[in-house]
Amino acid sequence: MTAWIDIIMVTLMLANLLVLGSSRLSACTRIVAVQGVAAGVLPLLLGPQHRTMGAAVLVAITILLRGLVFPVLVFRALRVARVRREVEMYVSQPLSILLGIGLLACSCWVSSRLPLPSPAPSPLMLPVALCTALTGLLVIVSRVKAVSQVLGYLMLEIGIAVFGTAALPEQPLLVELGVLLDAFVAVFVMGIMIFHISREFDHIDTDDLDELADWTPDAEQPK
Amino acid sequence: MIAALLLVPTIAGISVLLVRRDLLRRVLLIAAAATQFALTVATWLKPVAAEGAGWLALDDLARLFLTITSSLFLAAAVYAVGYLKREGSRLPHNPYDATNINEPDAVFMACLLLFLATMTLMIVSRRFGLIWVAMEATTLTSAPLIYFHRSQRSLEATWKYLLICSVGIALALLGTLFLAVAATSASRHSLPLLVDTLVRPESALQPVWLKAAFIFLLVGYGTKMGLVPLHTWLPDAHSEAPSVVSGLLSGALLNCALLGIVRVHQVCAAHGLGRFSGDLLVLFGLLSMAVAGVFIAGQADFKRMLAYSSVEHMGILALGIGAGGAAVSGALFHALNHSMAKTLLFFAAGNIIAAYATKKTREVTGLIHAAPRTGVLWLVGCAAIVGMPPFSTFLSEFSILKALIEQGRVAASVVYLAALALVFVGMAIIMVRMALGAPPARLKHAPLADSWLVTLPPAILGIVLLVLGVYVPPAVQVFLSRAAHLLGGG
Amino acid sequence: MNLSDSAAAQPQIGMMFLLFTLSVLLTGGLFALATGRAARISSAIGAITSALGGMLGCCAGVQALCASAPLRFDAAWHVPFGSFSLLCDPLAGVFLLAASALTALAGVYGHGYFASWRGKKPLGVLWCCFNLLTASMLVVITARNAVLFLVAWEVMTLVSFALVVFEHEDSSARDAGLTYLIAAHVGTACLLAMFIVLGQSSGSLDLAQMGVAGRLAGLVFVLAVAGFGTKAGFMPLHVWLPDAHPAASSPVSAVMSGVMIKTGIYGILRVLGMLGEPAPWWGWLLIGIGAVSGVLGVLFALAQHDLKRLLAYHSVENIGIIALGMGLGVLGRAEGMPDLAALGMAGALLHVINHAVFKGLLFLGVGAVAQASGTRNIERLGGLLPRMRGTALCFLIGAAAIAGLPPLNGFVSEFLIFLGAFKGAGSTVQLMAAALAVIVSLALIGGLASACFAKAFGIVFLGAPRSAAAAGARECCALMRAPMMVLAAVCVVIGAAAPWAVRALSPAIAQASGTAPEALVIAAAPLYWIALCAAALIVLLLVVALARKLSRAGKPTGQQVTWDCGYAAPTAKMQCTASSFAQPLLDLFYAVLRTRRDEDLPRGLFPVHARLHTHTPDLVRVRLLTPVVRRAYALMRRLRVVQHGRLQLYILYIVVTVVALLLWKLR
Amino acid sequence: MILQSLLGFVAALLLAPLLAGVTNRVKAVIAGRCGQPVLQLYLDLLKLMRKGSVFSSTTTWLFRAGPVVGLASVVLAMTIVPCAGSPGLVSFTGDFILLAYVLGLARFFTVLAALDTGSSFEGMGASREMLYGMLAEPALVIGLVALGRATHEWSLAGMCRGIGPLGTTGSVSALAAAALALVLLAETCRVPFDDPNTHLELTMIHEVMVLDHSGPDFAFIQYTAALKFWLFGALMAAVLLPPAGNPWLAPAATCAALLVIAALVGIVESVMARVRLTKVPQLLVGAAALALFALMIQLR
Repeated sequence: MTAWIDIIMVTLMLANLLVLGSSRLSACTRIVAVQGVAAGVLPLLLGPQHRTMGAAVLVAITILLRGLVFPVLVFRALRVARVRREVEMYVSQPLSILLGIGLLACSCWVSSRLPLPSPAPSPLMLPVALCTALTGLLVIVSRVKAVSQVLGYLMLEIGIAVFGTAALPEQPLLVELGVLLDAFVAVFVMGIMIFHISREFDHIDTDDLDELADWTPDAEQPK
Repeated sequence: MIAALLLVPTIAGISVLLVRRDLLRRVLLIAAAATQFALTVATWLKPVAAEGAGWLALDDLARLFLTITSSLFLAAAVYAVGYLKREGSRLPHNPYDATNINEPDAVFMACLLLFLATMTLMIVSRRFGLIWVAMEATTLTSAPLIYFHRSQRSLEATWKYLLICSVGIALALLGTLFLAVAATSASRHSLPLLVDTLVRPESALQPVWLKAAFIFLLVGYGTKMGLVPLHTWLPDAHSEAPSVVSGLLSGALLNCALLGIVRVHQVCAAHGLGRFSGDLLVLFGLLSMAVAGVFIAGQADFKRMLAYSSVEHMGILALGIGAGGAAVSGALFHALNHSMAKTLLFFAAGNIIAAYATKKTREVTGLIHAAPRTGVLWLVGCAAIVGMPPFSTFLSEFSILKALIEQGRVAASVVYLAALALVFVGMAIIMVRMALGAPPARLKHAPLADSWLVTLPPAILGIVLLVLGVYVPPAVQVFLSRAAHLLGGG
Repeated sequence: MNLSDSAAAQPQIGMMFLLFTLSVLLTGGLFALATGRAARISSAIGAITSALGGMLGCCAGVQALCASAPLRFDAAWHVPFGSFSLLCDPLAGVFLLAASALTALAGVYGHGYFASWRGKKPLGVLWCCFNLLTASMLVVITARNAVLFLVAWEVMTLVSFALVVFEHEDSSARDAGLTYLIAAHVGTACLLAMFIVLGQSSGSLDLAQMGVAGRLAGLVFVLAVAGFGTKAGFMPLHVWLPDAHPAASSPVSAVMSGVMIKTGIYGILRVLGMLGEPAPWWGWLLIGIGAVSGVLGVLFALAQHDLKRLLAYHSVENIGIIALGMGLGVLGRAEGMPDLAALGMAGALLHVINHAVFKGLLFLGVGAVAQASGTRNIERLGGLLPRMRGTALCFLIGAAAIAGLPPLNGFVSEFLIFLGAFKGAGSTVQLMAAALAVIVSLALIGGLASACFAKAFGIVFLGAPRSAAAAGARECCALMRAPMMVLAAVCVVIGAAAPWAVRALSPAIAQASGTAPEALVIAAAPLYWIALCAAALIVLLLVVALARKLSRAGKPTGQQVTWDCGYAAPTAKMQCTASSFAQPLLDLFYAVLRTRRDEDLPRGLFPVHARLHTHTPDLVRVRLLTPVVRRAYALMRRLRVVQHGRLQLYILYIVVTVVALLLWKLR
Repeated sequence: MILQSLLGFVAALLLAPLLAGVTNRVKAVIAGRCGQPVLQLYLDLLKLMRKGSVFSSTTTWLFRAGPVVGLASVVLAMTIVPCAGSPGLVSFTGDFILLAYVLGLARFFTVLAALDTGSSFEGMGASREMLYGMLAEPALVIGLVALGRATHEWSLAGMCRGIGPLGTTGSVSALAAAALALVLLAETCRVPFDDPNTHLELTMIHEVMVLDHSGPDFAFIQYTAALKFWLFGALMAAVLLPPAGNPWLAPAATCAALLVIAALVGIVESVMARVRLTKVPQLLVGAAALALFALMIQLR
């Protein structure tokens, strides 16, 4: 079993790097979907005592949502908003890949400081989970388009889910449900918002969304 | 009882969506708010049993915040009716760009009521998972409220609000999971994540995980609460939301987020990490106060100014609760005072926008002539929010300062005083300049801006502030110290 | 100090008076507010209640001065750390007396003064604020609980702010009010810290039980000087004062300048009472502040053209004189010289009363002048004496008194301080240096002040009117004249009856200087000579006047135009103006004053047009405050880059925060 | 003792105008004129007292009150000054403060009377008078404080009793007297501060202030000026002369000293011209500096 888990972990990690490296939104979306599915099957691999009916249903839902619903939603958003396909980023791809590696190192360090009460099924799980979450944040921070931020958010949730399954194999149900709720809601609402944004600004580059600020290079002298 | 508290606004909210008639909707809104308020009062009269296997319960802290929330919501409901009337009557719809059409009233009211429901849930829930869910839900129900004026600015504000708060919430989820890990012993036996179980000192938690959990929850809920540097969504959302919503966000929502942090702080304190979590809170509190001061001075948009002042006051609360001891009861008292004062000010700000059709500080002068009642309210709120006697904010800020100095936190108290002074200078200059002087020539006295429906609720809040400033009933003092006792404060 | 037993023995009539005063003032204020629509009625209510309350307050003050034990009153007050407990000891009595008396007179005056505002402005609000101001001052003076004190203190600030910005349609009033509000609040911040430190070290917020010693005492003293000094108007904390007094209406500025700023002095004295044996440097600090405030205050006054601004700067000067006295008193205590301590404090306290009297008188007079002529600009006035005889006489007496000329009250208090200084000058070298500083600054202040008021009175009331407005001026109504008359009479009486006045104050002086009253009695003996000389002077005046009358009996008396080198048609424009009167002195002190002059000098053989206008901005404001504020604002504007508007940036903050906290706390 | 003081006081009132005569005579002699009689001022006063008076139409009662207050206060001041070795009628701790301030009172009313006429020249004179007074007062006070410090006595009589010809007190009294001399010249409007018999209004100070006075009022003013001259002269004499035991020696010495001072003033007036207005403050500040120096030399 551990072998399978490790494989999945490696997949997740690779997916992170791919997302950071890829230059097309659609590719990113697919990668994130794959990542989601991969993370979704984890509960079944935790051990025989976890292969219950509930777990199976849960996994099914997860895979359905992450593998099908979310990508569909995102693609629809892309289509409706007529987004250009390139990822636009503040940080160049090589640099962001390097950052991704750095994040992995960081999460390894943190997880070394956080000994799990009972050892995780695979030593890789904790670092990869944290790393995925951090990568998600990195994507949110370093990408321009609103859609990429949704994707980053999804990766963040996937990371959290993996962490949950790693750290608390007892109540995977709770964890997954929470995560799914969060992710679903987020994607749903953000999808709506993206439609509105595209309606208002007829594109979804968030760099036009900086009208509200307290800093202007030539602020007039107060008082 | 608690179930009723939750159900009333939910049902009312859903039914508002179904109702066709406008008048009925308004009646429903106010009725629901009043019922909620009545129920809250009832919780004072007789003790309330825990429900849902201890998932829902009302301890003193919860009762305090519940009281704040539901009384503010009652005021907001009345104000909202007047507000919507005004919005509906005014052409063009939206004062500061005329291109948009507001959200339909039904949706707005429904979201208001559901927002109340989610906040109530957040307050009464004892289980960290549930707290987290409620917090998430408040984000969802409040987002449409912020997007009431369908303008680009409000859209941008909503988008930022959503994304930033969702990231925060995600971190909070991670923190909750950490907490669960901390509660799991080596024998894979894990405690239920109930506040009541976790605050028992004998329940063994793993300090490292608890620390990490606190950090994540602090950052996560702190995002919602508006602690610097996580506050970035707050000025945008507050300034773009319709004033009634801004009032609720500042007065009620931020407190709920604070409650979320306080719960974890409780747990930390129970397991000897009180110093750790307390110092973090003090740090964030001081930072928030100072930074807010910087942004308030010379602020060009008066709703943003109010928003930053909320950041400052959240800083004060964090500081007081973190400092512990006598400061806690002061902080809780201040939570009450700040909520009232800030809601008052946001309501008044709504009237100002209605009268002047601008949010720019410089374009507003002679308020006291243009809209006399609002002008007086504005000045009263100004004095109250900067903590001047005879308003109760002075008493709470004074007792926090007293506790700080008596704990020998010299640096903290110096920063505290300096930040307060800076904020005073900034706000006094702006608000007094707005209130006094001669109104701009083009301005006619706008009756709707000063009608009773929109001036009475804030006026009542102001009166309460004044009364509490000169007479704090012993019962209230006793209650506050009892609530503070839950946080290990006197 | 435990009062319970002695207080029990005392019949607390005075305290009854005080409580009754407060209730009268508050109810009166509320009624005035309620009847605001009917301006006449509300104004009458306000004036009557403030006068009545003032009289009752005087009774309370007298009681407090005479009572063998301090009067006290305790009631529960349900706010955190608060209790409604009042304490009327002799020290409080002095200030009570001054405050109530002046507000009563100002109230009567106000009824006449505000008559012209009826229907134009909300007089109900005004009177409510006026009565609240009085009430809050009385509470500040008598409060025994720190929270009560602070609340009353801030209420005093708030209502006086409201009164300052009452005519808020003109921007100068608004800005003046804001400056005042901010300065007052910054001062209050110091007071908060001070009271809490005191309370912590003495374990209670009861002013009667507060006390602290050692290094903390120094800190507390500095905080007190900063906090109370802002209200009192010590240089360089005086910035709000020259703007706020002109902005307020005359009765209000009379009260503010006459007694409200004295609450700062009261606070310092009260705190000194808590600090036990003072350190010498405290006295030095006070003397330094006093010298600077006194000399610079009068210099800037000399440079002003707005009568009220001029008077405002004179308030700074007189506060300086009081500070000099207090400084000597503190030094005397520190060096163990009871007579020095007694004389210094006696001078300070008597000057508190005197300044209240003549500054109140002068502000009321200016109000009358401004209302009659419609301007406060000295350059546009003149020749008012024949037009407003009563006002002119009162103003003259006030001017002579504030210039410290015998036989009036101003001289007496300065003389007491001089006596103290001589005691010091006879002693060690350090004390002599201090005394010398006091003597020199007092002598300078005396000369400059008389120059300044020669200008103020001479240009305003004498000569020929410089504008049509001044020419059309008429005497003000009796309601406004009567209070001025009373105050002028008090000036003369205190001047002539100096020793008895000092004896009346002796309990307060003894309390403030921590000495036995006997020390004062001996030290102040020369006052009897002063009284004698005052009497002699009056007799001499009568004799000489009589001689003049006799010598002129039955002699011819001619009327002529003023001699102008044979130029037989002088016009009012030829007269000496205020600027030209003050110019030699101002040139002498240009280094500090930095007077700005815009002029176009007469050119050519037949100059048609020439003009000179001088303007002296406040030193501290221009050199210190404005640049600092501007810098601060610029800095903050640069700091606002944090709120850049980029969502990604915002989320980066969150990430960085969480990572940093993890790295920091999980090490 | 009281009797002696009273005698001194009366003598001062009677003899004061004489000094002016002496000064004028000295000036005349030096200028090679025969000059007016020594008693000329008495004659002038009598004549003026008999004359009627003319008032400017702009003036008020204050203009008439000026000379009266001036005279009364200077007479009061005369009672303070010790004369001929005996204390003044009035003598108490800090009496010299009263002296200075009473003179201030006189100046205040003279200036107001001048401003009352509304003449530009008199206004100018008034402002200069105020300038001089403001500068002279500290010099006077500090000088006397120096004496007080030296003798540990704080009444004029006590100081004069305490000073001795030699040692610290001697030098202190010398310096104080020098300061006093300058103050005397300034207060009595003599060269180099002011020129009593100039005829150009622009250059006058004291004289220009009284341009509009006539008749008895002017007589009062003249007499007041003479009294002031006597007052400061007596003060200088008291400061300079060591206390003499012999009750007859002291009056004689004082009279001699007064005559000498008058003569010296005359000499000064005839040998030097009036300094520029801008220089005057420097002179007076110099006087104050002398007085301060008198204090400094006691700092041990």
